[in-house]
Amino acid sequence: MTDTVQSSLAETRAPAKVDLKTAVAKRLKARHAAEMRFRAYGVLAICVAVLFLGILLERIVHQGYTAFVTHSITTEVYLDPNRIDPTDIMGANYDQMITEQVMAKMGVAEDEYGTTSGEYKEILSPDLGFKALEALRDDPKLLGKKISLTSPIAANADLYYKGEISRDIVEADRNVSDQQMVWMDDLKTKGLVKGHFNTYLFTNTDSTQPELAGLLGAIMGSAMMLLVTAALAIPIGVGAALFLEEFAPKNRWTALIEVNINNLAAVPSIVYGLLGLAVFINWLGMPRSSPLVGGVVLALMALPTVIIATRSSLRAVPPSIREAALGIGASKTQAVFHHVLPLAMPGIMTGTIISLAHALGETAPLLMIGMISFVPGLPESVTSAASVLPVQIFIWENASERAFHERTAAAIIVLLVFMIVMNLAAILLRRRFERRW
Amino acid sequence: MTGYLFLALIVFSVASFMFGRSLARRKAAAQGVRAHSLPAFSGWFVAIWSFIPAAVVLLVLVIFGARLENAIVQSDVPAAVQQLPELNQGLFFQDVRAIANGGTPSTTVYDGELKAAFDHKVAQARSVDSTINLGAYVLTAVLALAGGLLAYTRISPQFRARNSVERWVSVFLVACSVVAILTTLGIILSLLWESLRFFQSVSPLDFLFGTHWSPQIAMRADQVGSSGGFGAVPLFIGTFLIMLIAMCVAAPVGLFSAIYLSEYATPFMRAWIKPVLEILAGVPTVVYGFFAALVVGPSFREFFNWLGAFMPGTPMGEYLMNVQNQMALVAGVVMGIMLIPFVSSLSDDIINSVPQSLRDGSLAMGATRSETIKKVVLPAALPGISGAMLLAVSRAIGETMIVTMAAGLQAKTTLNPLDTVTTVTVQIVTLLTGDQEFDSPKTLAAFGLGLTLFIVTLALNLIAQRIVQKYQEQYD
Amino acid sequence: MKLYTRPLYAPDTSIGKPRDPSMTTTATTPKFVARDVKVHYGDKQALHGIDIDILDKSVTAFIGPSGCGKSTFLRCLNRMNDTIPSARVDGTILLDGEDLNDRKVDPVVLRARVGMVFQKPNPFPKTIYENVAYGPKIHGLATSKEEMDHIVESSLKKASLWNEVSDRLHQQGTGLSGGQQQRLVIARAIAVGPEVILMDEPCSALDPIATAKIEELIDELRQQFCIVIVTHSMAQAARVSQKTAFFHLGNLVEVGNTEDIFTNPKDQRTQDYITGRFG
Amino acid sequence: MKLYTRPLYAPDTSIGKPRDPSMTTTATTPKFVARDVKVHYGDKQALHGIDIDILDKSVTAFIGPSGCGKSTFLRCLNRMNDTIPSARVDGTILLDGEDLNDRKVDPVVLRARVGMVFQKPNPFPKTIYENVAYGPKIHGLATSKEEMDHIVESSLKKASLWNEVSDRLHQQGTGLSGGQQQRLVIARAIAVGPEVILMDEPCSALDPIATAKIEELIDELRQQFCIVIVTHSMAQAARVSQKTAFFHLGNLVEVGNTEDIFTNPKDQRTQDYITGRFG
Amino acid sequence: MNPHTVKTYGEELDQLSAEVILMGGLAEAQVADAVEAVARRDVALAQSVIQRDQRLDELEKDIERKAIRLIALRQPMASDLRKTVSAMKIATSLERTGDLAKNIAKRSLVISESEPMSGLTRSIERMGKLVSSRLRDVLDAYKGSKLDIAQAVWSSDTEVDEHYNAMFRELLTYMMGDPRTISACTHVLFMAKNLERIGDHATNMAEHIHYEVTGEDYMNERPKLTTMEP
Amino acid sequence: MNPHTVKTYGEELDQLSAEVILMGGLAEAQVADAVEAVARRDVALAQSVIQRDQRLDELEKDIERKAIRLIALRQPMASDLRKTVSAMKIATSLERTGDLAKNIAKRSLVISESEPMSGLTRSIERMGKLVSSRLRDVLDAYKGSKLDIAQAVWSSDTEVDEHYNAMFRELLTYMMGDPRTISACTHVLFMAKNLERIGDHATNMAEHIHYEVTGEDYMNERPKLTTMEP
Repeated sequence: MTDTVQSSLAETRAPAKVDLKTAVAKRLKARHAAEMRFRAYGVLAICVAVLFLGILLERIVHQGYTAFVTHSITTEVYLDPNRIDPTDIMGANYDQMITEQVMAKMGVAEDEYGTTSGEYKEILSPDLGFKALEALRDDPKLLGKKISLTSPIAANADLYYKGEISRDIVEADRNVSDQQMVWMDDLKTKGLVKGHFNTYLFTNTDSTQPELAGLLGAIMGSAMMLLVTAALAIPIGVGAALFLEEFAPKNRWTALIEVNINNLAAVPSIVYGLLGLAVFINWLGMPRSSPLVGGVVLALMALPTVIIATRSSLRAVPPSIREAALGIGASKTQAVFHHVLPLAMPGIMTGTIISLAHALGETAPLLMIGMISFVPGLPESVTSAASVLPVQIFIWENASERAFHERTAAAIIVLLVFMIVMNLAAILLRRRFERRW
Repeated sequence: MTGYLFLALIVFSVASFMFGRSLARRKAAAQGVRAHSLPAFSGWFVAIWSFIPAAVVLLVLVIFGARLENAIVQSDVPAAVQQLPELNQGLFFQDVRAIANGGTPSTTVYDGELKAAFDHKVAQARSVDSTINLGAYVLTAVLALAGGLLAYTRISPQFRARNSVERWVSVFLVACSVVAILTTLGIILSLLWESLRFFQSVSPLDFLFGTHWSPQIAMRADQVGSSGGFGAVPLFIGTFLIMLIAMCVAAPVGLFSAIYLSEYATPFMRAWIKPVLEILAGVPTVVYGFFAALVVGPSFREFFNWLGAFMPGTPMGEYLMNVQNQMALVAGVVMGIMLIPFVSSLSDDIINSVPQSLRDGSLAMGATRSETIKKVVLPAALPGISGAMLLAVSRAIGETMIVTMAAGLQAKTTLNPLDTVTTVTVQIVTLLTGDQEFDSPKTLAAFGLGLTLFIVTLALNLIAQRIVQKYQEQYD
Repeated sequence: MKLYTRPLYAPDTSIGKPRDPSMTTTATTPKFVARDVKVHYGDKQALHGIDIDILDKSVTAFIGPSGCGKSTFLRCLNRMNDTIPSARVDGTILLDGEDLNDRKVDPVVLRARVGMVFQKPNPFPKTIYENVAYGPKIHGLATSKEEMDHIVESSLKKASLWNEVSDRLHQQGTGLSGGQQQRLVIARAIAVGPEVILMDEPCSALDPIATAKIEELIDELRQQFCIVIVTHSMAQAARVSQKTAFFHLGNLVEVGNTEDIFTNPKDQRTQDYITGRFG
Repeated sequence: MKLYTRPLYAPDTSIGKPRDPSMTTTATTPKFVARDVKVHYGDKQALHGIDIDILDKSVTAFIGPSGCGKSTFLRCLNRMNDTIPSARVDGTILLDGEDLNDRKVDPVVLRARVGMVFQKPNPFPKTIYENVAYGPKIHGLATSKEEMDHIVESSLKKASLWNEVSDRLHQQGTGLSGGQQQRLVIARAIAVGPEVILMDEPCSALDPIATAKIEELIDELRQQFCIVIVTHSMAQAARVSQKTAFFHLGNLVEVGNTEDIFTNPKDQRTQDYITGRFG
Repeated sequence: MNPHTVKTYGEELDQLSAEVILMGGLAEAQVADAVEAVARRDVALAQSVIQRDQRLDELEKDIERKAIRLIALRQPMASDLRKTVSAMKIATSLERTGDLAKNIAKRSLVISESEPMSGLTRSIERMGKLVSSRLRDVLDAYKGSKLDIAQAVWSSDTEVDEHYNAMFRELLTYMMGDPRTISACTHVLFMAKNLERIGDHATNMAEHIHYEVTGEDYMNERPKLTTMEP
Repeated sequence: MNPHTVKTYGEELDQLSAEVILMGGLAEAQVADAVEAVARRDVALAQSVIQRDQRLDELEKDIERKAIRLIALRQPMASDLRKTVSAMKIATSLERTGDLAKNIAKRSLVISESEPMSGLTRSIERMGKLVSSRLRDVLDAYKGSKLDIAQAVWSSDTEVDEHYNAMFRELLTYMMGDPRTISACTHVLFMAKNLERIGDHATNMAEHIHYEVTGEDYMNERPKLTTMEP
């Protein structure tokens, strides 16, 4: 019976010659195996991506967290009238004076001043001298009095305290001599040197001295630049997107603008740097290294992204909303500004924040417009020279002092925190207002 | 001063708005009709006419005032100054501007005839400046008043204020989109202009097909064949090599994560992994550069050195023992990591735009998920994905910071990933961040490279966008 | 005596005012008179010369196979085709004797007089109140909160929605069911005080129950408005309309009393379509 | 003698083969027997215990207001609910006596036996030929090009599409008209040689003419397949089905001969729904 | 039963029923008046019955038109469809009833010219009353969808038949007794036949009502006297 | 006319018409056979006519059921709707025709027991032929949707009426002449009346055909002899 059924079934299928039973059975197993494999690739890819991020963050935190702790020295300084000429307070060698006083306090033999004070001075920071001078300049009456000064210790000393310079290394290979190590231990045990949170990193501007170098200038510069960028990119970008998406007739010109904008979005950022250099600095004569130029260049760079993000969120607003408004007699402009734009706003904000965050981290074009120079002070206005966070990172990364390396990583952490906060804001905004049509 | 004037203008415009609106209301009430436009539109109409013409004048003053002043001051150059070398003439006028406008002049000391000329010019500059400013201010005030008044008189219930205001809105929007065009024009013109100057000294053929790149040497005029140093082929090869390595990392990882996320992951997983990828995408390139230079570079070097130690004596072993931090592989891999979220989010979008109904259709026929993906979703998304890949390639080519920090400066014609190579973008950065004069072939070479870069990425983008657009039209 | 016809160009003194019933057109004067209306989309001709009179205070249904031009013609009646850049409209369409396509006519004013309801319910993602109040607001129909409240309430009542939403006027309009949304959209159109309501397949996204309610509403609104409805359901046209127009390939094949069209159409094409013999 | 019931778990030898008519179930043996089927989506219960027998070689229509659970139940019949993570199905559904939800049942094999057609035509963006050949290819039903050609041709013929597309088999399936696309999708489902075809509002995206053609096709396919169709058009259910099941609020209110349901329903709720008296 | 979601639809259906009821009332009156005209030899009444028949014809046409319109425009289903169809059928029956009444009236004109035949006319009157009451009953059943009344009417058709058969025999005797009355008697015979037909129509209507209410097919076999006396 | 897109629908409509035509053929045969039974005093034929009437009743019910089913399931429109409704109405007329034929057959059984009345039966035969041909014509008109034939049938109703009137007078004379024949004659009279009624039904059917084809309402006033001889 079974045989006849099988044969009759076989006959109904025109050219069937293979044994379908085994064919399907074989295939089914292989198909499920293929399914599992395919799935595994996906999991693997995700793991790789997450792993990379993990390593990246771990390495940076690992390198940078030490920079958030620093050591500073607090000492009484006698502003010795013998060594300071009241008529020329600038001319005195404060460093030498303070070093000698510290050495005296620590009981280093006086006869060694001449030979060892240079080495001892390397432990202390020149900041002590600056501070003494500053105090005297503010109040000349302090001359001959004792004042208490606190200042970060020299970078190498700091590294030593944090255990990053170990005694195991051959003396010649490290920046700290055995003698200095003894002194430093002494300073620490005497309580002159204390470890604490590195506020200098946030209150100081850039400096050639790693222990004095801070990010305040760069943060201010970045803030100013971002402000300029936002002020230009958002209105212009949203306006252009509105025009293209809502008002423009669909013709060759608007198609050209569209292609053009999509291209601009993918133009390498360094080309924007070249544009800024050639047009804003060389042709329009705007001030080099200024947040203004940087902001304008970044605004131009962010513009296409803002336009594209705006357009896509405008497009996500269903045409039925526009029709609805037009259908009850709203004008095109009213329909757009009363309904479409408000509905697209969360999307626009998300896109804008992300592109601003991107601009915040952008480095290459800023190098082109001369933002690589050393700027010790705070920028006074958008037209004065300034540094910005990413460039600061780049500069520090290139610096030779080892202490700058941890500060680079610390600066990166600061930058990343800003970026993550911005991105998170964007993500939250999207989650909060996400609307499915 | 300009700032205050601007502020005053804004206040005036706000007042105009109020006046216009109330007038429209009163007129409509008096005539007992409903006006064509809401009163607010009349207000806007008056405000716009008060503001825009005046603001345009102010803006022109801000941008071109200084140039105009210069042109006037420099239109007649005193005889004493004419005798100065050309460079010093420029400096002279720079100092005049600095003194007149309250800046820091150079340390040059002018005396005698020059001193007189200098003082004269300073005085002239000051008067020109104040004249221009005064003129502009007066013009601004007049325009604001006249515009506002004129608009004010036109208000009536019959007046189509809304249409008029809306026209202004469109003008503003058009202006915004013109900025995008101007940007492109600016890029093309500035790159072309400077490149042309570069190609006056270096032949384009030598630049494009020359295999020797050493712009530093070319700096010195006494070197033989200064143009021989500008052969960019090694840069192109280096760029290509790094791009290739980057894509080898980014394409599979990015694509498969996108597939997994959009097809397999539970909503919960998506909610966690997507932000992770977004963070990866948000990390600035300078951070990747740091990562490459300080983490990946050394560990790769150690790895290869360790590997080399297993085959002592062989040339291979020798080579591996001597591998340096800065190699193409490091820059490529890190760039690949950077591109993973880029590739994955683009692919994710594209895979998601394949309608669910296609998946349902395939699943309902008894296909497994992976069969559905491989045979229906991916083929449908293929054009879009290849477009995305091209965009990633373009981004890899244009990426600067990673390669600047991790690839090296040595222009080598090699495809060995363990070798150090340099790229177009690295060279642009190095050429332009020195303290060179702005007219040397060395700095201009950067623009030549920039132009090449621009053209290549432009071509890639155009193709990619074409593909993606075609693809998206399919499912609209 | 032409006070009841509101001018299509500014200034408009009567939008939103209930029309004086004694002055309205009689049911026999056509509200719309279309003559030789042709529409091109780019190179493609969508309508080949439509002549039709549409009566006030009645429901006129446009039926016909997909792509026959019925929606296109509907969109001519309030110039919604203006929003499609490639569209070109020729011929004359008179609304109460005035040519819609006259350059002096402001489409915004026109559309306040000729409201439109679309296929998919499209309430604004705002509250129910704001949805209905939007039209009166942009046209400046209410000078006080009380007036606006009144307009909103009466519009919702006319759209038979008041009882269902009066206790949640300040909830989102998009939270309503499909049928309620469509009635909200109708209320929104009514709030501007239109004379004509165009409906483009208003029930195609709704289930039979919601459809029945909308049909019931249409039947009630017919007392006050000129209603034109495009539908691809012949049964619906049969149920709600007094006049039916059959479009085919961009032509108006036949127009007549609905009863006649469905029991005894004159044109063979109509007959074939109605009895399901096409294609 | 139970040879005609194909095992639901692999290996399945008969997918794609036309069943020997002499061996098929008689019209009185139910193809599906569902007992106490409950479905939850998350916390929400969508079906409250459905009992129904579905006959082979006939068209069974599921009707009812939106959200009544008719589509949900349809998707239970080929376990498409598996693709929705939050869905939970309880109760038993027997297909030729075997429980669908048995863990041994491979949904891949099940879905090859129980084909499905969706609301919107969803041809793959491939050629017409590839669309139809897709199923046979993944299931390995053809060993040669000739065999595949044969399957494609006969499937297209069964779907009444062969005459319209035989000269353009290698053009994109997405280039066809809506109605043709839907028939292509049906051909694609047929190509795997299913026993059952589920249709989820297959005409709701189509115009009346295309709808009529699909209905005509359904009527023809009934000779060979067990067809279950969800529709929100009562008229359509009346036209195409032999059995009609009325769902309401997740319950199966009434099931019976279509003629009886539409001329003399037993349940008051059915009566109210059918005559348009709901809500 | 719920009201229809679409009010007009419900109204149209109700109107159809109302018109059938109106028509039924008219038909009933026609029958009663015709019989009375016979009994009272009232020419004027007979004339008015003849004239009024026009109205019934119009009503039937109207009901039919409306029913077809309803089917075409509303696609009635289930009970609504049955209501529509039975309205149409009942209207046809009523129109026939009216015709038969008119015929009686016409014949009353003829026999009013001949000798009065009080016995016969009394018989006609009695039969007329019976038929009228059956008509009234069936209309009541229609109005209130009362199945029991319809059932009663349907099963009591034999009564009328018996009456008719009795009259037939009576008439034969009469005619044979006095051949001069043959002409008049044939008219009376036809009158009786007509009344019998009206009774049949009442039974038919009862069947329609049964169908309308239950949806069940017509009841099996009508209880008809299977006499050779037709 | 195009075929229906949905084949089954078209088939169902065609089937409905076919059944009506079948029924028409049967009814026509019934009439012819009944008349022949009268003429030939053929008891067996009469019996068979009586028996076969059952079939017509069934067919009518079937057509009606099918028509209602069609309306419920297919929602016919325009010509299809008219076709459905007129099929239902024509079936009713045909069923009545069948009833009348049965009645003739029954009566033929009665008169076959009495003396043959060759003159009268010939008249009946002639009238029967006439009515049969009208019936045939109207069914031809239905089959081919031929308006002209329907029109012809409709306007020639007077002919049958004249025949009937003539027979009525003849019968009266006959009865008065020989009162013994009264019983038989009344039967013949009813036969003639029945044939006249069948003629009326043919006219009705012609009206239905006209409506089905043109969609126009029934023609104005039926050309009826307004004689007092009813």
